[in-house]
Amino acid sequence: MSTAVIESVTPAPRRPWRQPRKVALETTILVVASVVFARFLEAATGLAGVLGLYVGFAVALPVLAIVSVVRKGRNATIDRFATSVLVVAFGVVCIPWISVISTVVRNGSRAFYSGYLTTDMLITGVDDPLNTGGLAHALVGSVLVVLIASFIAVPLGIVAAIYIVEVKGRFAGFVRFLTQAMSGVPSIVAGLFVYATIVIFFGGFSAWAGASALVVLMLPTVARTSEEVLKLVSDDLRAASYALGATQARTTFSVVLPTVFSGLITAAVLGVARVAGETAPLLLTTSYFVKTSTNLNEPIATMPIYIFSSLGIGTENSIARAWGGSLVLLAAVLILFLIARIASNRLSRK
Amino acid sequence: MSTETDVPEIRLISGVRKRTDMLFRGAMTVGALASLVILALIAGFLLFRGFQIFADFGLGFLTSSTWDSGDVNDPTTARFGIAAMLVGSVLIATIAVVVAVPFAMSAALFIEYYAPRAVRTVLTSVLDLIAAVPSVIWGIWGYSVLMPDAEGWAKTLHSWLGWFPLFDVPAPIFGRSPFIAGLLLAMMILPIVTSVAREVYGQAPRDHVDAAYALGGTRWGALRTVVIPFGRSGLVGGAMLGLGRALGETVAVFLVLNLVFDVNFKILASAGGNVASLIASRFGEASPYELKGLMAAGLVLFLVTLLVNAAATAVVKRAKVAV
Amino acid sequence: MDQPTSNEPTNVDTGEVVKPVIDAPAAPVEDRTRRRARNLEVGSAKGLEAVGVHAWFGNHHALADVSLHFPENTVTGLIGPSGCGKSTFLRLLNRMHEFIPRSAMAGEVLFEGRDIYGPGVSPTEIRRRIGMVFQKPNPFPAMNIGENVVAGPKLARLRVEDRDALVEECLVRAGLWKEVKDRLDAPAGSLSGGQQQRLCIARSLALRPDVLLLDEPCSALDPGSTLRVEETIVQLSETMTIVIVTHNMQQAARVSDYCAFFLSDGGPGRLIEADLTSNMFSNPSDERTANYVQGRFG
Amino acid sequence: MSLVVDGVVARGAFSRVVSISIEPGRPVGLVGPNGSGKSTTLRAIAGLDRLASGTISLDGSVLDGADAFVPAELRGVGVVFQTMRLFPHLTALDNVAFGLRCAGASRHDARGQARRLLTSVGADHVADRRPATLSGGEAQRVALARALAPSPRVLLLDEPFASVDADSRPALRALLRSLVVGSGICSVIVSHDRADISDLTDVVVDLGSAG
Repeated sequence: MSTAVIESVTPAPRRPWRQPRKVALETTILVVASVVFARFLEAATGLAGVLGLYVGFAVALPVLAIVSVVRKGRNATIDRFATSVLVVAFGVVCIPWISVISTVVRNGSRAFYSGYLTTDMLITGVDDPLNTGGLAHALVGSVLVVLIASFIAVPLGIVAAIYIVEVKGRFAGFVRFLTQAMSGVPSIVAGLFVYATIVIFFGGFSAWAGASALVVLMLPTVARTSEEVLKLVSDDLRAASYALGATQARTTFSVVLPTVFSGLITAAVLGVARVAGETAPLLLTTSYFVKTSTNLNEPIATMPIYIFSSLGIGTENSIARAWGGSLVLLAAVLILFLIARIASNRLSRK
Repeated sequence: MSTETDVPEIRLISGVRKRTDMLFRGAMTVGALASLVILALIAGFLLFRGFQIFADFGLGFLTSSTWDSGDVNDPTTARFGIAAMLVGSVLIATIAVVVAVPFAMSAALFIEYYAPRAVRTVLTSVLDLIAAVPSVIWGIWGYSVLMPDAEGWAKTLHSWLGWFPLFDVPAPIFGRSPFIAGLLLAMMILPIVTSVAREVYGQAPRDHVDAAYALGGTRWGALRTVVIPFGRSGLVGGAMLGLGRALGETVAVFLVLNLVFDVNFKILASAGGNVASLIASRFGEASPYELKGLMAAGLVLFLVTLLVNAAATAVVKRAKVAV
Repeated sequence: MDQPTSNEPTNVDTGEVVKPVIDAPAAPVEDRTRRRARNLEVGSAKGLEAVGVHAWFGNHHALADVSLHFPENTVTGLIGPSGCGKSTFLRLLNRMHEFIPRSAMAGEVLFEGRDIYGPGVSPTEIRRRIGMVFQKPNPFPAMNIGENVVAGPKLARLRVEDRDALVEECLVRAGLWKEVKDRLDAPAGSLSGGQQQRLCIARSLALRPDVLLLDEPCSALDPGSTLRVEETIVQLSETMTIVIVTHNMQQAARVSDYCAFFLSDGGPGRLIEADLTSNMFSNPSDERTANYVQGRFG
Repeated sequence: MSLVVDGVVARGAFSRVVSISIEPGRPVGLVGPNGSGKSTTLRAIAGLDRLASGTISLDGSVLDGADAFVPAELRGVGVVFQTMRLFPHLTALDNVAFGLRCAGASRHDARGQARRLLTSVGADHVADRRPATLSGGEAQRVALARALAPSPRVLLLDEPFASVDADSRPALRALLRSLVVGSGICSVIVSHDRADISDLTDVVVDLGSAG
């Protein structure tokens, strides 16, 4: 029974449980058949357009999936059916955002021309041809308002995180609950609050009012992300710093914060991305102004309001301008998001 | 040899601190409590300004749905009630959650257990990205792309389910209805609910999934018996986070919904509203007294959203802990 | 694909009928050694055999050229130092190896004469016929004791004629019935480690497997529970082929009829020697087995 | 100027009576199986943990007692622990200068003194490199220099040469001996490497056997 060990040549490793070619063939047949069936279903029921086709596909795929395995037994059938339902459902989840991004790019690019980012709407009527005017005023306004908000919200957010993770003060749990509650404040309520206080008190819309409304929305995101990042620093690093005679303040500012600096950038950028697109609070605080201005005590144009008001006017050219604004804003948010993702990868790699 | 000494009271790492540290700890405490000050100010100020409304209308403010600023120079003729708007907010947010949760659950299961490993990381970051798309962009897309199509769906839905009161329609106009606003909100909260669900499903204990496979269970069998029960409360938490976000949404709803001041449960009818778009549309030419009404409405929305979010985070936290 | 046999739970696809067998005539208690001899001559096509089996994780060659026959209704112990590939080999026998990302294999595993990695073989069917119990007891937390036992047939969507009878039969065979018979709806989590492991065994039994694989079932259990589980294994081997991976020499001696010694000399794990347990422990033919069995290393 | 530890160290359910007295210039070796309280004792001396009961006193003044506690940053105890790596965002030179900056030295003086210290431990060639790029031996030399920079009265070493390859250990041992044996510093060394204990210490306390 004992088998002497003979040095046989090692056979090639294989994965019999995966038949890529067979599975690929089966799925293509299934998908093609479902599309044909869907086309047929669309004609029969009168569901129009791309949606009608997708509804047909969503019905056809599971049905055909069952047919293809029924002879293999009930269990395999239900498994195949469940898989196809999940695939269809995942498709339904993807359709909206694919459509949003493709529509914004398609319609937005129509409003673009050489001067689009550099001229404002001072001398251009909303209805004038699309190769005049632009959104420079909104771009400058948004950058200013968001920058002011960041100068207030980012330090406050990081301080809250330091209080929770480093100082571990008596109110740490309470502060964490507060930032959690603040993340739930509806943006319109933040706008209303600033309107009722700063705008009315100082007698008018201003960039300052807009910035303070955004602080309320930005602070929780920065605080929560910073807290997660500070927790990444191991206690041994802090112990080493104390042993060298460093006070808690020096340990925090010259050891802990620098070690996770790129993580704090992520927190700040995520906070900016969160508020860059907020419309409701700005509606009540910065109002709108057609000229590029850097006067912080006067109403100022911002990207979301530019889009919202251009859309509100409703003429063909103004709606095209609204799409143009959406494209710029979406691009800005995507870029901010990529910066945050790159910064956090660099942190985890250190 | 360790003698049974009576345990002295536990010694903590405290002791006298250098002056700089006392300053440091004090500063950090003040900074951290700033968020408390802001939150208290918001709630306090809305209450302070809106208090007179509660005094004048009492519970009527929540039950009546007429919003009439009355004669401009005679504020006593004004009647304010947000019943219609409150019902509208909750109705639209509920439609959004009811539509979003099943799809979010399926997408989360697909990403976590069916999508190939490399694709999974891409899909996760795309989800986080989509959650950051500003609501005004969802609004403009909803207004120009979704609304025309959704009107068609509402018609077909009405033709099939018209007999059911919820889908009945007083007049054959299907545009700008709570149904359409609810659908748009569903698409907006899908990323948030899906990523919460995906995270909780990802933590299903590996050895229980293996046990299900070892019993001859198919992949769906394993999901049904192990993963879905494990992720149930996490999904509830994610849905409530989505509900909180949908309750507070302003611009997207403002663009696709007809503001009508009476309670309407017929979701396909072109009449509805929510507290947020009430504030956005009226604040411009509101008289000081009406402004107080808007404050009171803002406070009610703030408290409702606060409650929903607090409950949601508690549920999600417990879900992650339960093995 | 399967010829109907008497005591299979109803499989809707293949039409067998579930008939819980409680009043089966207790097999005359044969002296275990005489039963071993009977098996050797019979040598039926039934039972399990690995032929030239290899395993890889990505490009790491974990197991090389293992051929081993598991005679029917016997207990085979797989022993060897940790990292010698014995658990990997076990997971190949019921196609659980493929769930590990980037895993690969070679060779054949014959079950009732057919290669389970061959085309047209349903892996779920194989895993129903070859049950497995894991190192850490893993009853389903969301289910009570009764539900855990019938989880297998429920997963495989088999119609169970008399649920309570099946639950009782499996718990009796797993040696847990007396301890839990009046709290079947208690959550599985309320049981002790040893009880949970026997519940997992009962759960596998509900599918009437022909083979039961156990991956170091007692390494997380206290000595008392370990003995109870070992008794259960020996009783089960009356009607089932059992393969058990174990670190513990005494357990291998107490429980197994055959033993297979695996060793990895830095490279992939290999089968050094396989024989009757009595021979392996008294006069192993390979010097490395002697070292291991006498506990000089590993 | 002697360091006396007389009390009970505890971590969770585990507790152990420890009584050691360390004279300057005569390093004490602390040995015993894992979990016998060696690291807990070192952390208590450094002020990172507290004794469950009893006192730690240096030259008569109580560092950790029933009603007195001097926090780590005021204790002036140098530590070279295996888990306490160098600050990843600072160069080797700035790591060493850190302690001096904490003691109030100006940037310029601190960096000058740090460079001299790095030379004395034979690591000045890595002064401007980040810790991630250093070998085990180099990192250990910099850690030693960093701990000695604020001229501590006590130096604690927990498995100092664990991450150093065998053939460069004798050189590091000689360096350490020159710094602690016969110097004014009280030092405690914990190591599983018999050679460290026999070569550097003449008093050995075995926590394994006692209790």
